[in-house]
Amino acid sequence: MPLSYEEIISHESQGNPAEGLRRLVLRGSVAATARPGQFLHVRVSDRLEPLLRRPLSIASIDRTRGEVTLLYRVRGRGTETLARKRSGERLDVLGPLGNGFSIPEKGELWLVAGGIGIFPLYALARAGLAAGLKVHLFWGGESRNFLQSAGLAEWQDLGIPLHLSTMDGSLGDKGTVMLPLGKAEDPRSAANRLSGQPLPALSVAVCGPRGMMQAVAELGSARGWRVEVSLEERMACGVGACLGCSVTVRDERGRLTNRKVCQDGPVFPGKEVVWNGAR
Amino acid sequence: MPLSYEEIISHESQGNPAEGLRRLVLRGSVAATARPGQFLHVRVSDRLEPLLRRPLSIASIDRTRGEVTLLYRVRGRGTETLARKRSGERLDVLGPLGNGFSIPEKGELWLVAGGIGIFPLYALARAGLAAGLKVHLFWGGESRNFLQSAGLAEWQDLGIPLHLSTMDGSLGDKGTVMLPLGKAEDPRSAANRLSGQPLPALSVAVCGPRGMMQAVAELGSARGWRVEVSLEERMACGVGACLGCSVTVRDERGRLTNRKVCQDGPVFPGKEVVWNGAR
Amino acid sequence: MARDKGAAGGAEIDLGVRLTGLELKNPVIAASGTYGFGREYDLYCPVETWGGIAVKGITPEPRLGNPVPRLAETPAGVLNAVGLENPGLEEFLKSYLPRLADLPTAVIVNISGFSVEDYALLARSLGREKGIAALEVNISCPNVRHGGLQFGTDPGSAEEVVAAVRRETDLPVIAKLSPNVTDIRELARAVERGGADIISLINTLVGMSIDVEEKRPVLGNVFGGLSGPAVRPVAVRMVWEVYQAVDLPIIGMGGITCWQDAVEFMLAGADAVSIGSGNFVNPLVPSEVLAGLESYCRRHGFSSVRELTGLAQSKS
Amino acid sequence: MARDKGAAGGAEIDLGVRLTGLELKNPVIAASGTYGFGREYDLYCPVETWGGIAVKGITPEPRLGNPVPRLAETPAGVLNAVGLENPGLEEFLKSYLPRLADLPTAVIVNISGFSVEDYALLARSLGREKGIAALEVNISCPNVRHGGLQFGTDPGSAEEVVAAVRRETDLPVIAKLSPNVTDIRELARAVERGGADIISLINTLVGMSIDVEEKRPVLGNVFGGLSGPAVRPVAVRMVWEVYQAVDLPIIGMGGITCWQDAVEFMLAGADAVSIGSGNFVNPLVPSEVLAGLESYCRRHGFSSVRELTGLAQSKS
Ligand SMILES: Cc1cc2nc3c(=O)[nH]c(=O)nc-3n(C[C@H](O)[C@H](O)[C@H](O)COP(=O)(O)OP(=O)(O)OC[C@H]3O[C@@H](n4cnc5c(N)ncnc54)[C@H](O)[C@@H]3O)c2cc1C
Ligand SMILES: Cc1cc2nc3c(=O)[nH]c(=O)nc-3n(C[C@H](O)[C@H](O)[C@H](O)COP(=O)(O)OP(=O)(O)OC[C@H]3O[C@@H](n4cnc5c(N)ncnc54)[C@H](O)[C@@H]3O)c2cc1C
Ligand SMILES: Cc1cc2nc3c(=O)[nH]c(=O)nc-3n(C[C@H](O)[C@H](O)[C@H](O)COP(=O)(O)O)c2cc1C
Ligand SMILES: Cc1cc2nc3c(=O)[nH]c(=O)nc-3n(C[C@H](O)[C@H](O)[C@H](O)COP(=O)(O)O)c2cc1C
Ligand code: FES
Ligand code: FES
Repeated sequence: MPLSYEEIISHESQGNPAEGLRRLVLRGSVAATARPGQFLHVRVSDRLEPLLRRPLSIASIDRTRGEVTLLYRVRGRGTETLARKRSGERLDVLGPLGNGFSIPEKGELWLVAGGIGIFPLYALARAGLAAGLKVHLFWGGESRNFLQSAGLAEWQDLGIPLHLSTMDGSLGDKGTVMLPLGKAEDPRSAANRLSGQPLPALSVAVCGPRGMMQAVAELGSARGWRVEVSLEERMACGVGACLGCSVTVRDERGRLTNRKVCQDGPVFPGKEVVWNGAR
Repeated sequence: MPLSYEEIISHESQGNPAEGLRRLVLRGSVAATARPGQFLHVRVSDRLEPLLRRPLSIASIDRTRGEVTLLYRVRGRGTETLARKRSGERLDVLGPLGNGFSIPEKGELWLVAGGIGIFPLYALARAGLAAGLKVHLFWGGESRNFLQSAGLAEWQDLGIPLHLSTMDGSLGDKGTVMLPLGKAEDPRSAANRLSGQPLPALSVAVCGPRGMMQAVAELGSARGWRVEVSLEERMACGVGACLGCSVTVRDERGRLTNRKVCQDGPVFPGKEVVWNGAR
Repeated sequence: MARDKGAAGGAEIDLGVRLTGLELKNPVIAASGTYGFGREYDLYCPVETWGGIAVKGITPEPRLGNPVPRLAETPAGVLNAVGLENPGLEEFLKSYLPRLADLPTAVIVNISGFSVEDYALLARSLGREKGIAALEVNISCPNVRHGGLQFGTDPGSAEEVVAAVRRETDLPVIAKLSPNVTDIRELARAVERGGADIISLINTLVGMSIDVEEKRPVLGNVFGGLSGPAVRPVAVRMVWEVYQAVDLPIIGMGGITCWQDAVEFMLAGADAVSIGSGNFVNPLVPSEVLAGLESYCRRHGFSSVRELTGLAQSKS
Repeated sequence: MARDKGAAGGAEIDLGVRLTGLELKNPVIAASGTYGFGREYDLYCPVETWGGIAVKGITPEPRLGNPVPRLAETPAGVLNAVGLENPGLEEFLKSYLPRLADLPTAVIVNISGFSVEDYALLARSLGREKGIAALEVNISCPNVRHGGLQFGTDPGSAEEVVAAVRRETDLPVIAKLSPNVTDIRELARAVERGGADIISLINTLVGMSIDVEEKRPVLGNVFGGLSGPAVRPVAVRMVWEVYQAVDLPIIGMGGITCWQDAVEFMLAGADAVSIGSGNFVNPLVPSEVLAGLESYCRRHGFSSVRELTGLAQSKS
């Protein structure tokens, strides 16, 4: 998609202000072609500092209104500067960029999120539901407060099974998302062991901290799930031209080779990623 | 005066938008001590580009409301960035800085302005009138349109004699401000030659392009006027610490020495300035 | 100046430039390593916009490059430590060059090596191919034979490398200088002696940044190359110095993000300019620069961009 | 790291630093040439905030400096060509030093010359005075005897100048390095041989900028020195390299505008830091940096800022 100057429809802090989360709704040409898991490369300022664009996932897509929503956490100078943009202003974005998640033809779609890794999964949940899939969400965060700030209510509105965990135990299991995930897959595998019947195909989409994505990918490959992970890497160009966002993968023939997170990703089959490739 | 975060009371384009002139009204601690001819060193952004503060003269001072007005022309990245600030925001300023114009005890006060050199003279006109002086304005600009954009109506409201010129002849004399100035000083000098009587002391405050200030200073020294000129130089610190804004002057003993526009100026006695010192 | 009076009026501005053996329809070139293999930005900027494109540096063998993070943003700048990731000569010839050769712009192949023989090999092999407009010799790589010091920081090695390339090809040879030197003029004279046709500069300044919360360097490689607007004053100064030191045409780069920056390099002495990091910020920058160059020429009464080269030198 | 667990709790953080012979109550120093003679910023920042201040470079004779414009802004940077305007040694001793000696902070006198004898003369004369905490030898001036090349770019000259100063004074000698060199480690080793007690770096990078409408250099002097955030990645890299090359304490500078920047320099290897251009932007920067340093130490469990020095080196 060509460069687009999207109109900012709304731009607000979301949830507890201490979490620093913002919701940005854009109207323009992006919505027409955006797919879940793709991202926009956003120019946060027309001054020269901060200089580079910042990649932000497309959190939800409303084709009828021509709108996409981005959800982000204010971290450093880039997102701080972006946070000052007001509705009515235009935002210079490249995108939609990247490949996005695949939406399976049938079977179950499990979404596994750590922290703000939840953001790109919402659009996928809706697409999955629209495709008639059975969708589950597994989501771990710091606290109830965080989950609520990061959009729990909207997930509840989807009416899908939510399997939650928090580090402080204030909601769901106490610990990482691997706990509820384990609980759900255990009976499933057990049933499978008992019956010997092949289970309905399970597709798992993961977004969160690297270690957590690795754990899910490894579990998934043991269980024969079709796992896709959404990787993050620092980006300059966003279109495959600078080789700044390389990730090492094992290709079909088992050889190590490089892919670009921006162009070949950000979504990769979990089994391809060489997890110790990065520090 | 310590660093101050002045509140932006209003910030608007003034006159014909094509002239790129802006009026910025600030409320805070500056007004209490500001004098005509002083300036503020304004941080236009808290990002690192543009980096340096920009010096802007105090155009008018309202002590009762605690407000000062700055008038400026959008030229480059600094003023462009400043122009985006909106009322209600705070502006980080150093100042009031510099020495300001002197206000004579008695006699006449002639103000001579070229282009946007008019801006610092308005506060001086008001101070002169308040001190009971007879004030004249000589002002040259591109065109009627420019003079009107740059605040002619407010000057007319002061009720003082205005001697105008424009390069395109659309208002006043056609040419530079030296024309109306010559016309006014001619009969004065002639009367003096005839009567042999000393004329009432004449103080002249000048602000505008360098060549024009030099011409007025040279005319003034021939005529025995007390001329003060307001110099401009690129500034970094604004407080005398970096030696970036040096101007060469001839001291009392006729020796060449350096002064700092920010700290020792921006107002200097016309006769001290070494006009060919800068390129 | 009479020129300023607008002699060229509304006439067409001649944007073409001729650098010894390298003719470009306009003086704006995509900088090596920032524009992939020419097609990545297709959706944003038609490749024919460019006077030329310099492709990512090629080495004899394929390279996976450095560990991530490979990028860090600094004030008005970018640090990169890609580490010359590239498909290697063989794969380049097989899978990349055929598509490049068809591009409607001049294709410059940037070559890198860790020994003089590496460069010679690349030149020998690429020098025979169709569809290459020039070779750009990146001498900012560590010289493994000489304790890792860059070829590009030692005049003797720089000359040797350029001479080795020169011997192997009839293509125009562009020597790309590293700014990490005490005296850039010395290096410029060295590559002139080595037989370079054209000089391009600057490559990146060596820099680093540290993640204070993690207490370790941000880049996987510790050091990286600084580019972007931050380095422009250094780059313009070096173009100015090289213009005075040698008679070769110059491709100037370092921090160009708008037409004013491009004009600045040309007035300092550049015959053409390259844009690298600026593409990351705004992929429309080449067309904006070209439009700006044209109207600048018109406004100042130049009928050809070639008139700009070195013009500020006479006014200092 | 166990340290990270917050061992120091809410305890006082020791901000004091000891650089061979130079004890500072805190590691934050005003950089020479950006802080006049110490009092200009009084209204904004009490001078006792600083661990030390380095005054404007002094030469034997008074100098009027370069023609204006002396300043140009560049992206996240400043170019200056003040040209060492200063009152000269005699006037400095008579009118400036007495007031400086009373300041409630360590006063470092920065000295500059155009020959080895200039430096020796300055050291001899200043070395006898009370109220000076250290001499900082600015070797970034052109060496008039050697065709204008900077003392600071040639290891031999750098060593000679520092040795000459060393012979004339018992004050701690700080050698201030120029970044305009191929290998900063060589220069660091040279001034160590010359007898420097402390190394400070970086001075400014040589740069220039051109006014495209006027078609001439912006600065009256054509070239200027680049400072400010733009140069920080280069400065941090050089501190890192010098830390590995020599055993002397380091004062790091170049583009510091906030506490994170100061921590970055210390983690790279600096024992103290200087702030120059940052003062122009925000005169409160020294107190903000100190407050940030303290809370950083507290958060990461350091009880003294001295623990930060070079810490990132072990993690790369
Ligand atoms: C494909 C993709 C999609 C993303 N989607 C979202 C999203 O929907 N919502 C959201 O809040 N964040 C998202 N991120 C992360 C987001 O891009 C970074 O948080 C942002 O760029 C930080 O910029 P900054 O200037 O605020 O912080 P900086 O000051 O630049 O950096 C702060 C810290 O953020 C990390 N960081 C910086 N740049 C990146 C980067 N490009 N990718 C990952 N981490 C980075 C680094 O650890 C750094 O120390 C996404 C990243 C990628 C690559
Ligand atoms: C004491 C003083 C008082 C001033 N008062 C006013 C005022 O009341 N209203 C107003 O419109 N302008 C005033 N100026 C000029 C104003 O500071 C500059 O126009 C402004 O700094 C330009 O910044 P910029 O980033 O927009 O332009 P830049 O892109 O920085 O420069 C554009 C051009 O402006 C000129 N310029 C840049 N900086 C300065 C500077 N510090 N002084 C003079 N010229 C400069 C240069 O010729 C440059 O080419 C004053 C300057 C001084 C020194
Ligand atoms: C990500 C990246 C990769 C680069 N790779 C190369 C390269 O392979 N060969 C080369 O000669 N220069 C390379 N460069 C340097 C650029 O071609 C250019 O010289 C430098 O970035 C300065 O220009 P800029 O400021 O416009 O980016 C690279 C620069 C960047 C930012
Ligand atoms: C206006 C100005 C004047 C300077 N004068 C001197 C000087 O006289 N002697 C010196 O050693 N360094 C001088 N410097 C260099 C600074 O001390 C410092 O090394 C450099 O600016 C980098 O630090 P910064 O980025 O924090 O400014 C000067 C710098 C500036 C900006
Ligand atoms: S960000 Fe440039 S290749 Fe991915
Ligand atoms: S601007 Fe620094 S001394 Fe005047």
